[in-house]
Formats: sequence, structure tokens, C-alpha cells
Amino acid sequence: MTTMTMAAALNAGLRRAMERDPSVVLLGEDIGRLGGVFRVTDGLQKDFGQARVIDTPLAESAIVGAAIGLAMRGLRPVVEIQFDGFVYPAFDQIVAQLAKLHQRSSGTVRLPIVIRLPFGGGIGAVEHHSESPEAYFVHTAGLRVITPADAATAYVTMQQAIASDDPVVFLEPKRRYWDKADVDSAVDVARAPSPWQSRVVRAGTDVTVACYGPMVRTCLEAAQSHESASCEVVDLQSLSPLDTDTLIASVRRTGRLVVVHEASGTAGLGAEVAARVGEACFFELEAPVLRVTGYDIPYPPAQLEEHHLPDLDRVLDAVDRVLAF
Amino acid sequence: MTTMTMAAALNAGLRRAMERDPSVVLLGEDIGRLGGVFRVTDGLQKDFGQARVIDTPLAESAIVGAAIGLAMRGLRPVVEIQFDGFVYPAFDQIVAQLAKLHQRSSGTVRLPIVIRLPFGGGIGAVEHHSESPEAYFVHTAGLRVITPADAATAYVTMQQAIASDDPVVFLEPKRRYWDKADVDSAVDVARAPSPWQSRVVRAGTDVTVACYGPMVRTCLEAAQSHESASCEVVDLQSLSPLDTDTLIASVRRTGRLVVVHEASGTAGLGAEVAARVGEACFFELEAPVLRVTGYDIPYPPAQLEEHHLPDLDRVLDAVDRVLAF
Amino acid sequence: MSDSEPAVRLLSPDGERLADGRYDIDVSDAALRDLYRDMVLVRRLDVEGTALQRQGELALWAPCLGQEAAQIGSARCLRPTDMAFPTYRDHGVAWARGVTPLQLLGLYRGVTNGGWDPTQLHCALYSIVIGSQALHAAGYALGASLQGSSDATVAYFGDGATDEGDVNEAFVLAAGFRLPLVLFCQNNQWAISTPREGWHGAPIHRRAEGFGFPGVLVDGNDVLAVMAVTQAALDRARSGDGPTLIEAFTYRMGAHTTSDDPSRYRSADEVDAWSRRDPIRRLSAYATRIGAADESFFAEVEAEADELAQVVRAGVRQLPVPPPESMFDHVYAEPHATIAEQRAFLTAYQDSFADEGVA
Amino acid sequence: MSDSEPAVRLLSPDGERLADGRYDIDVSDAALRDLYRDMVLVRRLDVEGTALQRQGELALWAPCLGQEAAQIGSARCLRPTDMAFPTYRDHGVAWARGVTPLQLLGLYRGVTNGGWDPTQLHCALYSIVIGSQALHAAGYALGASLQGSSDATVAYFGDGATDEGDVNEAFVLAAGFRLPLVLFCQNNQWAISTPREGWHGAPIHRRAEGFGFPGVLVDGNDVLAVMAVTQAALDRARSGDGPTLIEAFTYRMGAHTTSDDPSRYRSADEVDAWSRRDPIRRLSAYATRIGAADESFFAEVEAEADELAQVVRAGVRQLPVPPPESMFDHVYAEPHATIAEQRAFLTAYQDSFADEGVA
Ligand SMILES: Cc1ncc(C[n+]2csc(CCOP(=O)(O)OP(=O)(O)O)c2C)c(N)n1
Ligand SMILES: Cc1ncc(C[n+]2csc(CCOP(=O)(O)OP(=O)(O)O)c2C)c(N)n1
Ligand SMILES: [Mg+2]
Ligand SMILES: [Mg+2]
Repeated sequence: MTTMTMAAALNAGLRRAMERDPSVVLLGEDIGRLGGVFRVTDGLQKDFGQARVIDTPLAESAIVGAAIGLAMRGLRPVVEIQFDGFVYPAFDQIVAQLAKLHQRSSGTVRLPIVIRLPFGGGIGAVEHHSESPEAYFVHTAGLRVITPADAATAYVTMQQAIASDDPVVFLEPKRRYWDKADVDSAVDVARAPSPWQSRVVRAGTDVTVACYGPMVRTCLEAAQSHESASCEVVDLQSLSPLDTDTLIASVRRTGRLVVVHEASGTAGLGAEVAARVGEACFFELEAPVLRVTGYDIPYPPAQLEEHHLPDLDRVLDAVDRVLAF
Repeated sequence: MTTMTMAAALNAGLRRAMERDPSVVLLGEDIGRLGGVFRVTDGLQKDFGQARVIDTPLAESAIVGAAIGLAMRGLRPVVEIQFDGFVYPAFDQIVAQLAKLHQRSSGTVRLPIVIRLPFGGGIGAVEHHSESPEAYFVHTAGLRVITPADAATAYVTMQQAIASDDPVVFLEPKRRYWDKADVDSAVDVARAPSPWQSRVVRAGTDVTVACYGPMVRTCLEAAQSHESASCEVVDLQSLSPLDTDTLIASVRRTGRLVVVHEASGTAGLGAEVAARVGEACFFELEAPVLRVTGYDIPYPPAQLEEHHLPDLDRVLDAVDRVLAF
Repeated sequence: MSDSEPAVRLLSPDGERLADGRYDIDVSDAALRDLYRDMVLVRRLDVEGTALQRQGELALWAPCLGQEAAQIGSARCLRPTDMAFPTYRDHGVAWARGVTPLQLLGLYRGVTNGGWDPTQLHCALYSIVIGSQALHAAGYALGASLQGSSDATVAYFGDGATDEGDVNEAFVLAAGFRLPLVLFCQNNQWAISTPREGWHGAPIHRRAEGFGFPGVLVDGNDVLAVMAVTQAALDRARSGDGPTLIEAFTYRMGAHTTSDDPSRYRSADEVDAWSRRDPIRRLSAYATRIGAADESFFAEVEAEADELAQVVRAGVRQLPVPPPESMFDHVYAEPHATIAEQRAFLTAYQDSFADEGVA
Repeated sequence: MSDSEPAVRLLSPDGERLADGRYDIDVSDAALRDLYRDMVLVRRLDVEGTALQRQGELALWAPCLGQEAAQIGSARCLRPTDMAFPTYRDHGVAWARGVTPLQLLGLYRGVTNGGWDPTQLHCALYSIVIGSQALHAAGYALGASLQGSSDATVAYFGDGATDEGDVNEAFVLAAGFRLPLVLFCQNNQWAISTPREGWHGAPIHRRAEGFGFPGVLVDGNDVLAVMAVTQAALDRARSGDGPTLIEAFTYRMGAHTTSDDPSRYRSADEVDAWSRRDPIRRLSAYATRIGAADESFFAEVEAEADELAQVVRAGVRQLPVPPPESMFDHVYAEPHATIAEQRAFLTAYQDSFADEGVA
């Protein structure tokens, strides 16, 4: 066990994957000498060389498009998009090519590509640096979407994502990059539990709180701080496929659900969760599913972000409302 | 009253808007001499000249980006994207610029831009020509999204969309381009009902069917053909803002809801509808909200599309299931 | 073609052999006959494609009529392990890479979104989103160069495609990484209704210099010239000297696709003028002139074309429509819970009709 | 700078006036002093920006240190109704367009995503998504030309931005519509950690020719040369002759932003070498040499800069944090049901705390 930040755990996960499989290559803007603006690739170019850690031009469509070509050539590219808000120039390559080419080729072309995307707000950044675009990717068939909530998970799921033969959008909750946790770097990733499922991160009996990525810590803190109710917290983790089995089992027990994410509410992931649980737990639900999300607004200036983002109080407010129903 | 196809009604609506307001300009690929691949802009360049109907280079990001610049210069651009599947190269300009610039500028910049997007399947086309990308735009704050279901609505809403000071993604259900209806071309658009609301297109008492765009006709036919149940059909029409008031009132009466769309189900618009109605009608719902949607797959080859797309039978199947609950 | 070197040309429109100071190529009589056969067969396939669409057997067809020399000439220079990235119109390229006519028709009949195994044939699937394949080609070439291989890659795209960001970003990658890549642009003068002439400020091949690599203009209806410049570009790629942009000046003799009505935007005169520069006639005249082929050979190829047409006509009607459940087969390479669920739903749903005897 | 004409230069690094066969400009002594004042004040503003970020008063700062001549020289050529489209680093451009220092700091303090009225100041908001503004500028220029106006438009972008599809598509629009547009690229040698040299095959200004319009290389640390080429490009634009690409060769003396650590990727020697080409020192040497300015003037400007710094320091702390509900104010220009609902929710939610006395 080593205590490390999530950024360090991701770095270690990348390193392990590169050591194990020489076909793993990294590409992105400023990932080499600089080590990425968050230093997640720090030291990797030095140790693996410029042929495996490739600094690219400033062109996101080119980066993802090139990754597709590299994969066709038998490599396993791991792409870094510098910030969430800069993934949109690559949207066509992701949605019309990366997501669809395996199907287009009747399964003959595999695209084991990971797109690393630092996402979410809460870091006081200027515009375009705090976006939560996950719903776009979850709605896009052919992609897998995953987000680790802590350093330990990050270390393992990064390696699992790279090992997957499907394209994976790997969302890194950037406000949690500096959170530390104990990471078991000796873990046998091949035997680790599947990453494509959600997990109960706190058991409880009165209400279920579903969340993922940056909101997991927030919800855990809210659960801890609730004075009377026993909150079960489910980290969805795998956003596509969205594993609602664990969640549904939880709601069948608690009868109440609050879903939390930073992204705008309308047509966000919370809607999908509410729709699925609403259908599966029709008789068990004792209150409507409540959503706590970012508002349907462009990400506001940093000094207002605390009002936009779900925080402990808003989660508790929803928990109380769902309990009072 | 004139009987015309939806394509002709859209053409007439564009013409009226251009006559009324000299700042309305059209731009897109092949919209001038050719009149667009669906002929929706047929004859407009001849009558209004090349300065108002502008053939653009083959570059979607450039088209939307230029429209933003034109709007900053005081014009009201109406953009044609040739097919749904070709809107993704413009995604950054739409999502990061068009949707956000009014807010970024504290309201000083207005972006009265309409993006016309022929969308949906059912026309036996090759890949990329049958997509339903509406959820991406509905999830994006700052955009309005609307889709007319028939020629009469198309004529009016096109003009209303152009008159709006907000950016509007105007989804044209291309498989209905050739459907005819009576269009009142003398209608006073300024006094027409707001387009930003849904409408009951068929009254019924047993179950509500919510749909939009190409699925409205399908759902009307299903409702008509149901042997025993009385189905109310609601055309959502305005997808953003998503007007669920009308729908909620309907479900409060019928107690049952089926939502239908062509797009993939996961994180599609049906999820948002189900989530909202599930919350608002918690005590009135007598059965879970059921969704009838495209599967979570890349759009299949044309010969399989009938199995992918909701059709009369699948709608009836869901209606029966929701009634049997 | 203002402001540019004259196009490389090795055959006059009447089939005379010309000298070009810059490029030359030696082609044996047998190879000439093969090129001719390729071009005639591809044209027949193409004509059948259009006819089959008219008969309702295909959903769409994008004719390559008139572009056979550009496609065959370039693709025939590739080695088996080189890689081609074609567009929806590059039937000659697909043909040269060994894609069978029926594999090729599947996409346009709507029974598949692809049709062949790109890895096996070293020919990517047709790209429909304009310009997107140029980046895949760049990535593929980057992969080859990282692996120290001598495989070259060719990206095909049209004149219109040079407007797209993706193609320009491919130029950036090509220059920056000195990729073993040939960027092969068929300037067929039209992007649907958008004419190349008059609109753009500079000829396409000059675009390359601005990115830092050479561009060359070639008469795209001259199969020998196309081969000469492509071979040189491939050699350059293999020897580590980086990319080349080739502008093959040609003409789209047919409609954009069978859905298009070109009479709305271009004159019959223009089409006429270009028909006098037909690439196949040019090659046959040359082959005849030098005695590499005679009437009996041409008749033989004609018969072969008739046979091909028959095979295509018969075969296309029998292209299997995949079962509905196949929609779920290759969405993901690994098991996926939602897909499994939806597949089960579809099966149950269909069985429910079977129960009712509705089939 | 291989393979290209030498950069236009009218001042040597030591402030000697040079002749350039192609460009010249006549600048009065008063105008020279104004340029100097602009550059010094912008530099002070910039230094304050960095300092304020260090003190926690700004979330971020993107220094323009070293690029003052490129920014002031170009933007000061614009007429009031011309339009500029700057990036996050173009504080000199914003300054020249009349954006006040405090308007400018709002974005970096996180109290606004913009800060001024682009329509009123004829200066677009800073663009953060690399290259996106080039297309807005092209559209704006197209609008001006459709309206028959003689307004010119300038798009600012960096060397790295020339890799992006959007910038290249802007070149396509500029060439195709012969837009009254100046594409002004500040090649400051770095795109964060990506060096310009060594990577790209051709100098940036040569990119333009490939698209069909002229490109020119100018010493970006020479304010007179920058003015001369910008003025010529603006004249060209106004007279309907179309766009020009200007590559202003300069250097980012500071970090990419205050979040960056340039020691990871570039040497102190390189920075040192460029500091000897400082644009302000060059101008002051020239002004002194020709007697357009003296020590008392320089001292006066220094005092003005001190004053500016104080105003900025005091003002920035008082920049009002907008009320939470303002998040909903300008999402849409017209009423929007969902927004109204969410605003009401927020108000009620906040009131619920007020009730509890939590404030
Ligand atoms: C991104 C994108 N936008 C629009 C289209 C629609 N479209 C199909 S072909 C075409 C013209 C292409 O012209 P060109 O590149 O010259 O190739 P050609 O068809 O002449 O072979 C257009 C606009 C598309 N397929 N992809
Ligand atoms: C589309 C996009 N991708 C990535 C970024 C992150 N980023 C911000 S500035 C920058 C480098 C820009 O370099 P250049 O264009 O040379 O401008 P400079 O910063 O040197 O002024 C990058 C990669 C961005 N802002 N937008
Ligand atoms: Mg063409
Ligand atoms: Mg730079």
C-alpha cells in the first residue's frame, strides 16, 4: 500500500500498462516534456521515449483521428485531451468514427483506445475548464465511459480501460487529482473486479444516493454528516454501460433515491438513472427520484461555481426532501 | 389554405422570413444553385441573390463559426447542415461558442441563428444520414431545440425560430419532408401560439403517448389503430425548453405514459421526460413510464433500420404493456 | 490551374506518349493491358452500380465514372502491405486492393455499413464523413513509422474535402511527423454543386508547400502520369522523406450520386468537353499505338466486363440481409450489459409475433 | 525562418531606423510617444496581472510580456469601427480597443466569462478555445463585406493555433470570399510546451499562399514594422483585395499562464537571448535617438504606470462578485421556462438558509 494522489495513481497506472504491453502509446498536447498540464504523464516520456509518449500538434480532431489510425495499425493509444472543454473539436472523430468503426467493420477493426479527459468543476478555473460532458458520450452507442472516484480505483480502472478492446472515455475528476488514498500497486489487475459496474461505497438503509466521479466524495461527506438518516451511497463509476443493477437493488431496500452530478440536469445522466429506477422500482419507490445537478446554464464564472455545483448542503436538502415525501 | 409538402412549407417559411427581414441570410453547402439536397432552399438564391443565400465551402465548423460572426455583425443567419451526421464537425462551434456567447457577453451579444438540421431515419440511407442527435443539443444549455411534425407547423415554427433572438437548432424530420398538409400561408406568425410548448395532437383518456418530429405521425397512426384503448398523443415539439406542463396535465388524467423517439434510449430525451413525469406525477402514475426508442447501437445498415426504429407495432406493444401494468 | 506548374502528363488525350522533364515511368505491355482491364472492369462495375440503383436494387450509388485512371493508377502502385484509405467514390481503389464487387455493393444496398476486412485487404472502409479518413491515414502512417516498417499509406479525398478542418489537420500531422503518407486528392472539379474553379484562391497541390511538404499536379486522366507521380511519392514516403500531396486533375463525369441532378448546376458542354479526355480511351489509343494491345484483347476485356456485370447483377440480389439481431453483434468487442438486454428484448419481441403467427 | 523572405524590420534591436524595400511607415513623434506609453502601460498591467495572481486575487493570468509591439502595433492601426477578435493573451489589443484594465481582469478573477460589450468597443471577447475566434472573425468580415462597409476585421491567434482545423477553415473562408480580413498570428515560439521550431515544415506566413492569399513575416518586436505591415493589410482588405496573413515573429517572455512552469521545457538561455530583443527598449532607444522622447517623458510614463498599477490593485479587489441568481440572467435572450424554474428554485433554496439564520 502506498498513499498517493489520484494524479500519481493515474500516472502509476499508465506506467504499469506501458510496461506490460509495448503496444500502449500515449498521445496528446504537452504530455511529453511537460508531463501534461496536470502532470499525469510526468516522467513517462523520459522513461519510455518519444515513440511511446507522443507530443502532438494542437489539434484535437487530429489527435483522436490519429489514434484511430494507430489502433488500426495494432497499437493501443491512450489519448489525453487537455481539458473537458477542448474535447468538442474532436467530437466528430469520437462520435462518428471511434464509436462506430467497430460496428462498421463488422467487428474486424478493434479500437482499444482510451480518451483521458480531465473533467468537472470546482477548481476556480476560467471558462471551458470545468465542463461535464459525460452525457454526450453516454448517449453515444459504441463508447464505454468510466470515471474513478478515488486514487485506488483510478490506478486499477486506468489499466482496465487500457486493456479493454473497446474505446473508453476515461473521465478524470480533476478536482480530486490531489486527493490522496492508499493504493495497492501490487494488485493483480487481471483479477480485479470488473470496472463496468457500480459499487456501494457506503451502506445505509433510509435513502440511496447515486453519484460518480467528483461527486462521490461530496455525497460521502453529506451521508456522513446527516444527523438522522442512514444514507447508502452508490458510486456509479461505469457510466456506459450504465450499471443500474446494484443501484436498483439498493433502492429496493431503501425506497428512496437521490441522484447527484455536476452536469446540467436536463437530459443529463441523472435523467437516465431516474428513468431506469422509476421503471424497475415502480412499486418500491416511496418518493419520486430527486436529482441534484448543475443548472441548465453555461458554466458560470468561477466565483459563482459553488452555487452552480451540487455541494453537501444541496445533497442534504434533497435527501431531506425525499425523506419527507 | 394550400396543400404542400413539409419541404415546400419550410421553403415558403424561409421565403416569408427573408421577405419580412432583410437581415435574414441563409448559408450552407449546396443551398444556392442546387437548392439544397432536399430542395428546401429551392429558388431562394435566384430570388434573393448570392448575398442572402450563400453557398459555403465544405466545412461545417466554418459554417457555424461564420454564422456567429455574421450575427455579431447584425445579421440573422439561417444555417443548413446537409445531414444530421455532418453536424459533429461543427460541435465545438455550436456547444462551446454558439450556446455560450450570449452568456459570456453578459447579454450584449445576441445570436439569432437558426441551425437547420434534417434528422432521423427511415429513408433507407447509407450511414451518417439517419442520425437523431437531439439529446446532445437539448443537454446543452444556451440552445433552443425545436422540431415540427408536419407541414403546417413547419411553416410557422420556421419563421418563429428565425424571429427568436436565441440560437435555435431546428430539426427537420427528413422522412416527413414529402408528407403533405394544408398550410395557411396567410397566418399571422406574430400572433401564432408560442412554439416553445408541446401540443396535444390527439385527445384520449387511457394512456398518453409523448413523441416529436418523425414519430408524431407514427404515434398518431398507432393511436388510431389501437382497438380498445383511447390514446392521447402529445407532440413535444419544443425539445428545449422542454415543455412538460402539457404532458404532465395529460398524464395526470390518463395515469400512463409511453415516450417514443428514434434516438438511442440511453440518456436520450425519453429519459428526461420519464424523469420529469416520474417526479411530477408520482401519485398519479398507475404504471411506470415506458420508453420506445432506437436501441443503443450505431445506426444500422438501411435494410435493418425498420427493426431499430420504433414503428406502429412497437408503440402498440408498449401501450399494451403500460395498460397491462 | 493558374499559378502553378503544368500538370504532369505522360499521355496526350489521343494516346501519344509525352515526355515530362520531372517524372517518368516504364510500364510493360502486359502491365498496360492489366491497367486497361482494371479500368474497363471498374467502369463496368460503376455503370452497373448506377443501373442497379435505378432498378431499386441499391439505395444509392456514387459513380466514379471518369476517375478510373486516377484511382487505378494510384492504387496499383501500392504494395500488398501498404494501406489505402478510400472514400465512397473510390471503387477503383477498392477494386485494386482486392475488395470484391459484391463486398463493395453491400454498403450501397444497405446490408452493411462496411463490407470488408480492412486489416486483411489493407484497404480501409469507405469514409463518408468528408475528410475524416485523412486523419486515420495519418495515424496509420505514424504507427507504421513508429514500428520502423516500410509500409506506406495513401489517403484519398476529393477537392471539396480540402475545405474541411480534418484534412488540414492531416497536413499538419503529415508535415510535423514527416509521415510516410501520400495525400491523394482527386480534384474532379465538383463537390456536389460547388465548383472548384473560381472559388478557391490557389490550386490544391500548392496547399502542401504552405504546410511544409511538396505538392504535385498530375493529369488525373492519364494513368501513366498518375502512376509515375504516385510511385515517386511512395518511394519518398518509404525512404523517410515524408509526405506528398498529389492533386489528380480529373472530372466527375456522372452525377454526385444517384440522388443528384447535376443539370441544376453544370452545363452539358462542360461534361462534353471532359468526355474528350476520357482516361480509358486515352490508354487504349496508346496501347494500340505501341502494339501492346489489339482488337482481340479489347474484345476479350469487353467479354470479361459483360461477365462481371452479370455476376454483379445476379449477386447483388442475393446479398444476404443480415438478421435483425445482428444489429447488436459488433457494437462492442467485449460483453456489454445494455446491449445484451436489448438484444434479448428484440428476440422476445419478435418471438411474440411468431406466437401470434404473424411471423 | 528557413525558406522564407526575411522578416520586415524597420527598427534594429538597438533602435536604429532601417529601410525595408517592401514596407515603410511614417510615424509622428507624438504617435511614437503614444505607442511607447501604450506598450509600457500594457506591460505594467501585465506584470500586475501576474503579481495579482500570485497574491490570490486572480484565478489565472496569461502574460503578454514581450508581445507588446505585436499587439499594440497592430491594434493601433485599426479604425474605431474595425473589429478585433483577440485571444486570452492579447491584453495589448484589448487595451488599444478601449477595454479598461478592470474589465479585462474580471475574466481572470472569475467574476465574469467576458467583461465588456464587444459591439460597443469593437473588440470581441477573449477567445479561449484555440482557433475558434478565427471563424467568428471570418463571418464578421463576410457580414461587413455583404453590407458594403469598409470596416476591416482582424483575427488574432497564436502559432499553435495554426494546427487547429478552425484556423485553417478560416483561411478557406478568407480566400474563397476574398474577405476584408487580416489574420494576425503572433508566433511567440511556444504553444505551452510545444516549440514552433523544428516541428513544423514551413514558416507560418507561407501557409497563406497555399490557400491563395499573401502571407508576410514581420519582426513582431518592432512596433513600426508591425504597424507598416498591418496598415498595408488593412488597406488591402478595405479596397476589396482580400485577406492577408501576418506572422509576427516574437517571443512569449513569461510562462504560458501562471499555472505553467516553463523551466520544464525551455532554457533560460533562450529567454535571455530574446530579452535582448525587447520591444519596449527598442522603441525607447529609437525615440531617444531621434529626439522624439527624453528622460522626462519616460519618467512621466513610468509614473503613469505606477498609477495604473495602483488603480488596478485597488480596483481588482473591489470587482463586484455578481449575485448567484445572475447565473441565470443571460443564458437566453428571451424567456425560458426551465431557467425561470431553476432561478426560482435557487432563490427559495437560498431563502431557506436565511430562515435558518445561516445567511
Ligand atoms: C462532413 C461532411 N459534410 C457534408 C457531407 C455531404 N457530402 C457528401 S459528398 C460531398 C461533396 C464532396 O466533394 P469532394 O470532396 O470534392 O468529393 P467528390 O464527391 O467530388 O468525390 C458532400 C458535401 C459529408 N459527407 N460529410
Ligand atoms: C481547442 C483547445 N485546445 C487546447 C487548449 C489548451 N491551450 C490553451 S493555450 C494553448 C497553447 C496555445 O498556443 P498558441 O496558439 O501558440 O498561443 P499562445 O498561448 O502561445 O499565445 C493550449 C494548448 C485550448 N485552449 N483550446
Ligand atoms: Mg470533388
Ligand atoms: Mg504561441
